[in-house]
Formats: sequence, C-alpha cells, structure tokens
Amino acid sequence: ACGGGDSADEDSSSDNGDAEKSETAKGETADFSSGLVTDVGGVDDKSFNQSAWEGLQEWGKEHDLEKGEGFDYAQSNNDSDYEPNLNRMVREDYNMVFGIGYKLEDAISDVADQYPDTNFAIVDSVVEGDNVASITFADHEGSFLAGVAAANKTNTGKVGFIGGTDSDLINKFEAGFVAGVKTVDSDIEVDVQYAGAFDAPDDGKLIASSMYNEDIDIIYHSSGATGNGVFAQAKDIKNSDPDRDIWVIGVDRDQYDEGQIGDQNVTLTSMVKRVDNAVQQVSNMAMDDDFPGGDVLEFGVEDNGVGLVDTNDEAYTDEIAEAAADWKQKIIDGDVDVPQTHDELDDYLDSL
Amino acid sequence: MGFIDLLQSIIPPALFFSAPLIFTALGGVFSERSGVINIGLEGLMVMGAFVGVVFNLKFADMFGSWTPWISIIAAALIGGVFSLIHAVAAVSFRANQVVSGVAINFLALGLGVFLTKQWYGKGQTEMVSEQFFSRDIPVLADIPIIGKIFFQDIYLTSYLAIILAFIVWYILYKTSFGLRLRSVGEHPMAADTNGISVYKMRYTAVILSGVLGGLGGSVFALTIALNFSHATIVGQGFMSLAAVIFGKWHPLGAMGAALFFGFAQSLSVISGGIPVLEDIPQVFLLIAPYVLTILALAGFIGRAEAPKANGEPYIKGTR
Amino acid sequence: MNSNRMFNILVPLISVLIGLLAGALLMLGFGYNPVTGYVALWNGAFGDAYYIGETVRQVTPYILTGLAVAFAFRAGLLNIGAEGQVTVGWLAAVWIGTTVEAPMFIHLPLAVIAAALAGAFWGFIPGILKAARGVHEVIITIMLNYTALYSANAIIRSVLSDNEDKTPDVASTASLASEWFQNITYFSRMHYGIFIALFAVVIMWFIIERTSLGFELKSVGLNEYASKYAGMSVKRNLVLSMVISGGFAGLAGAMEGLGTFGYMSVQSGFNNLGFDGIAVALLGSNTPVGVVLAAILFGALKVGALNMPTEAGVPTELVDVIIALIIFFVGSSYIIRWVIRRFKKEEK
Amino acid sequence: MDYVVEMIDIRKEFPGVVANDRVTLRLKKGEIHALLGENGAGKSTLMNVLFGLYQPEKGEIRVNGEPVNITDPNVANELGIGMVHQHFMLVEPFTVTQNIILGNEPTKFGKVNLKKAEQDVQELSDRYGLRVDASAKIRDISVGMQQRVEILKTLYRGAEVLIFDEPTAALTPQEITELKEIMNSLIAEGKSIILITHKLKEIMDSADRCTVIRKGEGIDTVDVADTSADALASLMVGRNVSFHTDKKPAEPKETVLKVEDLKVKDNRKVAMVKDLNLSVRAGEIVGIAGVDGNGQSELVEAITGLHKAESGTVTLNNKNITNLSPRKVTESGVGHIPQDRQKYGLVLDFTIGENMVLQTYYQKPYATYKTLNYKEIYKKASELIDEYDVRTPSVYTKARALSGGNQQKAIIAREIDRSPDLLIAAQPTRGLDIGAIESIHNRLIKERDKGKAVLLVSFELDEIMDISDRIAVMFDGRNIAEVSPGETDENELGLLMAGSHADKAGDQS
Ligand SMILES: Nc1ncnc2c1ncn2[C@@H]1O[C@H](COP(=O)(O)OP(=O)(O)OP(=O)(O)O)[C@@H](O)[C@H]1O
Ligand SMILES: Nc1ncnc2c1ncn2[C@@H]1O[C@H](COP(=O)(O)OP(=O)(O)OP(=O)(O)O)[C@@H](O)[C@H]1O
Ligand SMILES: [Mg+2]
Ligand SMILES: [Mg+2]
Repeated sequence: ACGGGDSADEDSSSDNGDAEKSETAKGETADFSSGLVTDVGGVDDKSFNQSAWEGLQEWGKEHDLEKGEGFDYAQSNNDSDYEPNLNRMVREDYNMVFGIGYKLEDAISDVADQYPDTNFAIVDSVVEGDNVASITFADHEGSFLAGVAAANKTNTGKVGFIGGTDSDLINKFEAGFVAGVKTVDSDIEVDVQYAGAFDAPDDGKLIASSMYNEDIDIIYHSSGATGNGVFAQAKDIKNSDPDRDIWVIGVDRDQYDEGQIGDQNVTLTSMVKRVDNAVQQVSNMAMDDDFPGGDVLEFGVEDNGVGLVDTNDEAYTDEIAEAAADWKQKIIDGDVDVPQTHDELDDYLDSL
Repeated sequence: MGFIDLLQSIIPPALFFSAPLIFTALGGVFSERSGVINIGLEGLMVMGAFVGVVFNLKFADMFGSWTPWISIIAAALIGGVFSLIHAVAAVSFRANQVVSGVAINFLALGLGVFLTKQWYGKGQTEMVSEQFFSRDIPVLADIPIIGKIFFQDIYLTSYLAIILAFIVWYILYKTSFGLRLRSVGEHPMAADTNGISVYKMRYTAVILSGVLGGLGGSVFALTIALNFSHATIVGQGFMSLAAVIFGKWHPLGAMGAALFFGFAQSLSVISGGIPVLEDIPQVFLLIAPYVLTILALAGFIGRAEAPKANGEPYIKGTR
Repeated sequence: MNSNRMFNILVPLISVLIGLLAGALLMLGFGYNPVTGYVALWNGAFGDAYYIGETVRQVTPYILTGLAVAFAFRAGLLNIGAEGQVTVGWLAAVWIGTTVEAPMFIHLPLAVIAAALAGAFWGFIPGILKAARGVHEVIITIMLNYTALYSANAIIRSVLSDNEDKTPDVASTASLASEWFQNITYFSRMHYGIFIALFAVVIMWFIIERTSLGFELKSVGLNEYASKYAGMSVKRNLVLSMVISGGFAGLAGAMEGLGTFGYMSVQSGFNNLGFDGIAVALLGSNTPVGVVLAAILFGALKVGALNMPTEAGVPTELVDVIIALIIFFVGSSYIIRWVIRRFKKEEK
Repeated sequence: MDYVVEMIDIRKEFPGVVANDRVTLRLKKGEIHALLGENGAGKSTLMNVLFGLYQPEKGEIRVNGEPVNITDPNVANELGIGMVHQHFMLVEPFTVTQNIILGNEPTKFGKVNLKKAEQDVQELSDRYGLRVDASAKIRDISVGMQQRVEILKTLYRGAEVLIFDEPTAALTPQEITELKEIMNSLIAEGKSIILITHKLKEIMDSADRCTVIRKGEGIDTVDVADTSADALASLMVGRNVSFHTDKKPAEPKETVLKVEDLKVKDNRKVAMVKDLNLSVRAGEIVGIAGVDGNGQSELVEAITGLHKAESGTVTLNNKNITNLSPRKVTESGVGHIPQDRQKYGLVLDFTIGENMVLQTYYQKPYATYKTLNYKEIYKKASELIDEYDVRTPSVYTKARALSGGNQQKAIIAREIDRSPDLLIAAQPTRGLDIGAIESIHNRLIKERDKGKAVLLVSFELDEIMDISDRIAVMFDGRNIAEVSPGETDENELGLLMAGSHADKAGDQS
C-alpha cells in the first residue's frame, strides 16, 4: 500500500547493496520474519516511523519477501494499542519485532518478558532484557553538526531551536545544537523555545514567526508535526521576500520537500536519523543468529546513524559541508564530547 | 522590547491564528442563533481541512497560485454538504443536537483519515505546494506604526475573516433573513405562525455553519498545517465554539473572542520576552481561553445568554 | 409502556445494524470484502483468549464512562466532560500510585478512591455552576476537558516527572494488574478493574432504581420545578449527580492508570474514553445493564479494529466511521421509532 | 349568504385521537362568532386547521365562497385570516415592530426598513386605539399589551378575519373590558371575529352567534340572542349542569395560618409582596381575589417555602415556618395544589404511582433506610386512584398520558390525602371544563367541612365568590380589603382589585 519513501530511498542505498544479497537470501529467509509496531505517528509520519518502515521494506526486498509474508507493520492509533499490536506480531509468529519510538518502551519491556523466545528491539529508548536490543541514536551528535551548519550559515548572528516537548529526549537535540553553534562562534545567540507538543503546527508557526521577526534566520526544529508550522512560516516569509535568507533545519529525515517554495527551498539541511539502516541491520543480525540481545546499540555520527544531508546543495555549501565533516571527525576521534543534557551543556559552554 | 515592537510581533501572528477560529465561530453563530447547538464545529473544521488539502494537492497544477482560494471554496462547499448530516439529525430527525454534534466530530475524523489512507496509502497527506502567503497591503502598509502592526505580512484570509464578521453581523441584524433566523432560534413556533419555515431556516443556518466551518478548517490547513492528518485539527473547533459563547452568540463578539484567543496564544509564545508574563507557566496561557469562557458563562464576565430555543428540536404542532 | 421497552431495545439494535451495514457498504465501495473485514474484526476481538482479554480490558473503562454519562443523563444532565474527568482521575490515581508508599490493602483503595474523588471534583464544577448560576453543563464540561488535558500534561511533566513525557510506573501495591488474568489470556492486559466496573454497574442500578436518592435524581432530571415543589433540593441533586457521574468517569481513569498502563503519559489529544462513553450510554438507553452491553460492543469494535489492517487490509478508521454512525442513529432515535411504527401499521 | 369563512365537515386526527370530526363552522361578515367547548373538545385544533398549521383529513374550507386549500399560515395570511394564539407567539428579545413585521418585512435593498415599519405599526396601532409602543421590547411590556401586539400582527397582514383563542384567560378585568372595545372597533371596521372562550358570560356579552363542539364533534350553532348561558353549558357538556356549588355556612375555629408583615421580592429584586397580613382559620376557605401579578404567586411561594421571604413571619399552628424549606413546610402540614400543574405539580414522565408519593417517597412505608419499597408505593397509589376517581389505565401509566383534568385530580388526591392542616389551592380549576371544576370545588368544600383551613387563590371572580367563606383582595402586594362573599358583588370586587378605595377593612385579621 505504502508508496515508500521518495527522497529517503535515494540516501539509503549506499550501505546495504540490495542487489547483491537478494539472490542468495531466498532460501534462508523462508521462515524468518520481522515486523514493527509504530507509535501513534504511523508509518507515514515523515519521521522515524516512516524511516523504520522504509528500512524494513528494504530488508524485505533484500530477502525477496512480501508485505504480510515475512515483514509487516502494525499501526497504533492510541497509547493503549502498543501492547496488543506487539502481541499480535508475536502471536503471528514474527521472529523479530521492533517497537518504534520511546513511547513503546513499557510495552516492549512487558511483552519481551512474556515472550522470551521472540527477539525485540526498541528504537530511541533503552529496555533491559536478553531478548531486547535497544537502538538509540546520538541525536546530540547529529544536532551538534546541525549547530555547526547553522553557525556557519547565519548572517544575523541569531539562530533558533524549536522543540516539541521539553523532555530529556528533545533536550538532547537542544544541547547538541547549542553546543555546536557556540563551538563555532560563541557570540551567536540561540533562542530556544518549546511548543509543548509534537502536533501543534499553529504553535510552531507562531513561534517561528516570532523568531524570524527577531532577526533569527535559521531555525532547527525537533518537533514532529509542529515543525510543519515552522516550514509554513519560513516559506511564507520567503514568498513575500525572496531575497531574505531564511532557513529551517529539518529533523529525523530529509525534510527537503517540506521546504520547497516555487524554485527556492528553505530547508538548509536535515538532521537525519537512519532508523531505516538500524532496522535493516538489526533484522539481518537477528536472522543470522547474531541478535544483539541485551545490548544498547547507539548509532552515532560514526556509523552514519545520524548526520546531515546535503540535498539543498545551493544553500548547504561546500564550506559548510566541510566544516560539518571536520567536526564529525573530531567527534569520532573523541576530541569533543557533545553534551546531552542542560547540565552538560552548561559545563560544556563554560569550558569553551 | 518596546510596546510598539511588542504589538508588531504579537498582532500579525494573532491575526493568522485567529482567522480560522473566526470563520468557524461565525458558522457557530449562524447555527446556534437558529436554535441548533453545534458541538460538531470541530468535525466541520476537520472536513474543511481535509478537503482543502486534498483539493489543493490535486489541482495545484491546474490553478497555480489561485489554488488555495479555489481549495477553500471547495472546502466550504463540501463542508456545507457534510453539515447536512447534522441538519438532518437535528432538524428532521429531532436528534439530541449535542449527540449529533459528537457524531459529526467522530465521523469527520474517521472519514478524513480513512479516505486519506485510501487515496494516499498513508495516514497523512503530502504538504501542499500552493499555500496561502502573507503580503503587505498596498498603501496601508506604509502608514507609520499602524501599518507595520496591521498591514504588513498579513494574510488576506485574516482580513476576509474580519470583514466576514461584519457581513454576518449585517445579515443577522439588518436583513429580513437575519430577523427570521434569529426568531427561529428564540421562538420557533412564533416564527412558524408568521409563515416562516422553521425547518428551512435551520437547515440554511446549519449548512452555513458547515460552509464557514469548512472555510475555517481549510484556511487553517492552508496557512498553518499545510497537510492533513488526524492531528491537523486538534481542538480549534472547540475553541471556536468557546468563541461563540464567549462572544455571546454575536458575530462581532465571536470575532472579538477569537481575536482575543489568538492574542493570548501569540502572547504565550512571545511571553518569553515580556517581564510580567515570563514567569507565568505556559499551561496557564494554554488553558486561558477555556477558563475565561467558563467564567464568562458563569456570569463573572458579563452574562452570556443563549438563544432561547437553542438545542430544542422544533416539532410542528406541539402545544 | 410496553412498546416503550420494545423501542428501548429495538432502537439500539437497529442503530448498530445500520452502522455495520454502512461500514460494509463503505468497504465494498473501496474494494474490500466486507466479510473478510468483519471476520478480521471478530477475530481481533474474540479470536482467542488474548483478544478476549484485551476486549475486556477496553470494555472496563467503557463501562465506567458509559455509567458516568448515563447517570448524569438520568438526572437530566449531559456530561460531555467524562473525557476530562477520566483525565483527572487517571492523574490522581497515578499520583497516589507513584508517590505514596503503603501496603496494598491501603494503597490500592486509596489510589482508586483518589481517582473517583478527582473525577467527582471535575464533575462538581459544572454541577455547581449549573446549580448556582444556571450555566449549561455541556459547554462547561467541554471547556473543562481541555483544561484537564493541558493541566494534566503540565503536571506530568513538571510535578510527577522530571520533564519527562510520562510518569514513573505506579507501585505494585497500587496496581490492578492481574497475573492470573494475564496467564489465562496469553498476557493480555486484562486486570482486576473489571470487577470494579461491574460493581459500579450494580451501584448505579441500585442508586437509580432502588433508593430515594435515585428517585430524587430522576425527578430532578425530569422536572426540576416539580422536584423543588416536592421538597427536593434541586441544586443539591444537580451537583450530586454530576459528582457521582464524575466519580464514575474518574474510576475509568483509575482503570487506565492502575490497570491498563500503570502510568500516565502526556496526551496530545483526547483519549476519547469519555466521548465514547456518550455513545455507550446512549446505546445502552442509559440503563446499567444496557451500558454493559453497549460497552462490550464498543470495546470489541475498538479492539477488533486493530486486527483489520493486518488481516483484511482495511484501515482501522473504518470502525470510527461505524461508531460515529451508530451514535448518529441512536441520537436520531425518533426517526427509527417513526419507521418502526410505520412498519407496524402496515402489518395491521 | 355572505359567509366570509366556511369550514364544512372538518375532520382532523392525531395519532390515537380524533380531535375534530364533522365540525362545521360558518362565519358571517362583521360578526363575533364564539366557539365553545370543553377542554380538549378540539377548538384550538379547528382554528389551527383554519390558520393552516394543521391539514385536515376531511372537509372543505371556503373563503368568501371560494374553496381554498390552506397549506400553511402564509396562505391563511393571504386569505386575510389572522390568529391570536392561546399562548402568545412573540419573540421576547425582539421589539414590538420586529415581531409584527416578522415574515413580512418591508425591505430596501435587502435591508429591513425598520423606520418605515415602526411608523406603519404606530399608525396602525393608533387607528385601532391599541396604544402600543412600537419600539419597546416584548419582554418589557405587559401581558395586555402583548396581546394587542398579537392583534396588530394580524391587522398588519391585512387580516379580515381574526381568530382569538382564549384571549381573556390571562387578562385583568380591566384589560378584558378594553379587549371588548377593541373587538367592537374591529367589527366596526368590517372585520369578522372568531372567539374561543370557556367563559359563557363573555359569550353572552359580546358574541353574535356561537358554535358548540363536544368531544371533537360539531354539535350546533346558535344565535346568542336566542339562548341562555345555561342552555349553552348544557349543549357543551351534553347534560344539565348547575353553576352554583351548594355548601353549608362555614364554622371557623382556631387560626391555622397567620401571615404577618410579609415582604417578598421576586427574582429581579422587585418587591411583590409588601407588608402583607392574612390569616386563615380551621374550617374556612379564604379566597384571595386579585388580578394576576399582584403578588399572589409570590405569597403562595413564600408560604410554601419555594421563595424566600425578605421579612415578616409565617406561622402555622403557632409554629414559625418562615423561610423553611419546602420539605419542612410540607412536613409541618401544608398541602399545595400548585398553579401550574404540569410544571410544578407533576413529573410527567414518572408513573402515576411515583407522582402520588412525590413528597413522601422518603418516608415509611415507602422507603426504609433510603431504599424504596415500590410495592407500598403502588398500593397507596391504587387506593388514591380509586378514591379520587382518577381515570388512568393503571398506576404504572406515565402522568403525561393523562388528560389535564385527571392530572389535576391526581394532584388533588395526593395533596388532600396527606391531610394537611392548611391546603393551598392556586388556580385549581384553571383551564378545566365545567365538570371537572365542579368536582374540585366539592373536594375543597369537603376539606373545609373536615375542619381544614383552605387558602384559595384564583383570578376567576366567579370561583372566588362561589366557594370562599371570606375574600381577601390583593392589590400591589398588599391585602387591601377583606370582604364576605355575601356582602359584596363582582362590581365592588372588580374595583377593589383595580386598587380603588383601599379604605375598606382589611389588614386587621
Ligand atoms: N399536536 C397534537 N398531537 C396530538 N394530539 C393533539 C395535538 N393537539 C391537540 N391534540 C388533542 O386533540 C384534542 C383537541 O385538542 P385542542 O387543543 O384542539 O382542544 P381545545 O378545545 O382547544 O382545548 P382547551 O380548551 O383545553 O384549549 C385533545 O384531545 C388533544 O389532546
Ligand atoms: N402526550 C400524550 N400521550 C398520550 N396520550 C395523551 C397525550 N396527551 C393527551 N393524551 C390523551 O388524549 C386525551 C385528551 O387529552 P386532553 O388533555 O385534551 O383531555 P381533555 O379532554 O381536556 O380532558 P380533561 O377535561 O380531563 O382535561 C386524554 O385521554 C389523554 O389520555
Ligand atoms: Mg385550546
Ligand atoms: Mg384538557
């Protein structure tokens, strides 16, 4: 049913060559299946649910499987749907079940206890258990790079961050971003605001409007659908004043499309989380009897678990890309320890 | 931040935030003035947002920059048709109007998402390519101070909403249609004996609420959300209902209330820079519209009195 | 009188049939096989012990919100605010469940009672405003729903957790979770709350049908002037009915907070338990037994719906449409009665 | 013959009720034609058929000799038929003018031309001497003026035939006189009038001819000049009736109710009862005469605890019951037949049985430990139904399904059965037909003879004169005079009720 990712497909091709494996895969996959349960966002949330589903589809293609036979998803409409959906997957004999999003943490934890013979994985959270793999992303590292890009791009010396809810998870994005900006130039002001929800485009637009009004020219959002309002406002400003440099940095997946306005695009870059890669990878590990049960897999900048995209190469210039690459290397080398919380950020800023 | 600066940063956003509420609230005024309670405004907005976005996506190539305008007209029309369900229930089937309104809300969301999944294979649509854009109003924008507050970077839809409020006021209070409509909401049997068709008036009013709710929802979608999903309209319809009541069932009052809500919302976002407001937890500003409406109804902020026959099905020939 | 009873049974039945029929047509129209669709729905609700357990789990809060709406209805009030009352009840239960330390026989009742009281308080507000200032309860309750939603979210974030999206889990001493139920239902989340819900049904039946309080409540609901004339305190009864109604809804919140979830998370919108409760109450003709039957139907629809996409490819929203239509037709009972009468005349 | 309106062999059914059958009514030009019948006889229904609100199942209507099909009130208006309804059809927040033009608004470019309309209305009002203020809001004007607005509404639409449905029920005697004059001036202008009323005297006074219907069927049309009130009454009920109730002289004993310096304000804080003094003794019926709106309702409500008294005392059997709750007042021994039986007296959707214990449900044997005992409740109800001849299919029947007269009987049964020391009867016979009135009057007298104190409030002078042993006249919130029915006449009472010579006795109880 799902048309699959458009832009994300292109980016995901590099690591896992789909063509090569598919031939050999046929035989061994016959009795292995992998499924995922979305959170309330659904498999088309243009965010990690979608990305995860794309990864699973990719995995299915790799092993010549059909949706419903070998891989599938269950969509949750409500917080109370997580457990039944996970259960359904298990009871339909899926060998590997992913829970997408930290909201499924409790559900995965419970169901994994109940079904020790099934492998589970949770994305964006940590759940203990021998049959659970925890897939996390170094959001702060990716956000740090977004900060670096913003700092290199800003003309006004003011950038903004809009978060969904003021929670540990989103604080990670904020801390990384602020650190990145300040590392490049500590004079740049960063305005941080939380909309209080991931589905409030009106508030997103209001906040963006006020930020852009105050001469902020780049906003990094980590706020789900609230970000739609941010894009709406940026595009609106761009429309009335095509010469004004105004940018949004997308999150989770490449939000280039969201930024398109006429023949211009306000998406500077996006901090993508390669949930697709992770899902594909872990599925394969499980299939090959190499399931990392009990492990916490952190996908960071190193293994391209998080990173920036250069789809908008006009705006995301080579210099910026180079700067980002430099800092990426420094993170990999351990030269910078990117802060993940407000406290760590304070310490980090003091140390600059 | 200076006071003028403050206004300049609060008012334009307040205006775009309020516009969908104004449209929808005006619809609510029509419906409730005719004696039909409309809890279904939320659902009507959902329908409007859905149609507006789908139409926009489908016909953007054909209509170019006119697309958003044509889309909201389409949304208004479909909204009107959709509201017929409420009209049939409330007027002809003598349903409990609150219950029927609740059904409308469920139905709109269910249908909207169902059809989205059918047509797009997923729970939310793409972003539209032809959204509404703000603009400066020629000449007026150049007026010092005021120009920047009211006429720069303004959505025409915001002005349309405000002008419409005055038009609705004129219709309700100056034309014979308005007199009849209000009489039907106050004392339907009196209207009936005067040869006014209560059913026709109420159908018209409810359909108008659908048209305006459709407008409100589509304007919201095409200025703010830019796509449609189950989470596009979350409470704006109920906030419009609050505006109807807070505005005492008067079109200008409803407009004022909607503007006030927009202002409060805008302020809550910008409050970071304002000394007094900075310390108020955001939640208070979030719940302000609802709490204020309660206070208004309780008579602590002027008494709000509903049209007398509001909520009562008219049964011809009862004694 | 006899025909009245017949209508009370026929109208809901016909409404359900029309709803299901419309759902079938919709499926046909979009190229699905309705039989497959409904079989998937059935299997998803009653297919085996697990699904039955889950259905019961969903039925539990529905019974309570249904009772809440029905109870207020009997006293002439339309409680659209069960939604908010559930929210505050849930919050209160989890609050007590996470912050108090006590042995189970104190802790659990305390948490449950706290939920009922919180819901009751949230019902008290529209009740007292109606009694003292004559304000229509529908609008007040709608406004209170949002107030509850946003306030609860704020409290979860800043009081019950350290800026997290959800509270910690309630202590095991405050949990309704039942290992026994889970074992016989392949780990469904069915919990002991169903007993609380069924007990509440008996309570409501007894209050309404057998006590002088119920007599007064019904009287006030039907004619407040006559009730005042007869020496009943209309205000007291209005407030009381909203308080009891809110209490039931608060209990539904406890079911979620202490049973199904064991915590409360930030909600971006309504959980719809309260709104669905309106449908449950209406479909159940506002009687306790009717509420149980209607709750089973809606619980099964909701839980079974989750199985439709996987087994039949039908979007779950179809069930939302069906539910909306059922509400619509129960609400429009007049027309159904009219048609039935027509048929009866024809026969004669 | 020059009939303006002819309704021939009309039949109108409602589900389960034949409201009109073979009713014929012919209205001559320039006459006042009375329509007489018991409650529920089908008078209003017949007129609603003529006015186009109902469609008849059978029969023919002719206007000026032409057969017409009156499908809705608009058609009636065009045919020159206007109706002043039993319950006023006025939109309260609107002005007089807005109400009058509603549905026929003069417009200029779509805008209502209110100025012109107001002028027109004022002119019309002046022409018929109706004296209304065209720009006043309905909610601010008196009932009498509201009725004149209703009349203007029909005239504005060019009505030649006016239907008045019980126009005098809510009017003061003075307003009734005015109405008569207005009707005469309308006739003088060449209009024709159909007048519905229960009051035979009014028919004898002003009508030219009278059509009688009984149980939905047309009985006869008579010339008023050739008949008598008694004859009309017999026609209406289908048997001979006597007007006067026989009763023995009263034997008053100790004072049961004593009201001293009572002050009551209404909901808008306007003083309605002012320093009122009144007493009722055991074994007597005290009638309170007065025009509606002079504080009678507030007085009764203050005594019964339904409305708070500002100051003063109410004493029952030497016990102060001022401002006690209705429940306490009831328990102290007060029975109350309320003025509005459907609003106050009954819970229409409760069964007759439940209504019978509306005040006592919480007491033994109907409830023990707050748990109801329905067996006892229905047992009691059955007894009462038999004793008071309440016509109902069963005790489990909803009160709503009973006719108005039987509803009232049920209330009276309930109130009298508690054997209260004081029985307050407010408008106990309002809107009822002669048969029902007779039985209720007898009940009240029987209570008196049992040694109970009875306080009767009525706007009907006949009723007051007929059954009271003592009459207190209320005017402007005061008890301005107390007279004995034997020593006064309607004329004097009418003047007193209008507030003239307030010097007579009173206030000395
Ligand atoms: N809308 C209606 N539906 C059903 N029955 C009705 C309706 N209107 C009137 N009836 C019945 O028709 C009969 C005649 O009623 P109608 O109102 O014409 O009486 P009426 O002579 O005007 O009585 P009253 O003197 O009390 O005004 C009654 O039995 C009444 O119950
Ligand atoms: N809502 C109703 N439901 C069922 N039956 C009704 C209803 N209204 C009226 N009736 C029936 O219609 C008949 C006429 O009622 P109505 O009140 O007009 O009686 P009536 O002739 O005025 O009697 P009374 O002189 O006792 O007032 C009654 O027998 C009553 O049972
Ligand atoms: Mg009548
Ligand atoms: Mg009657």
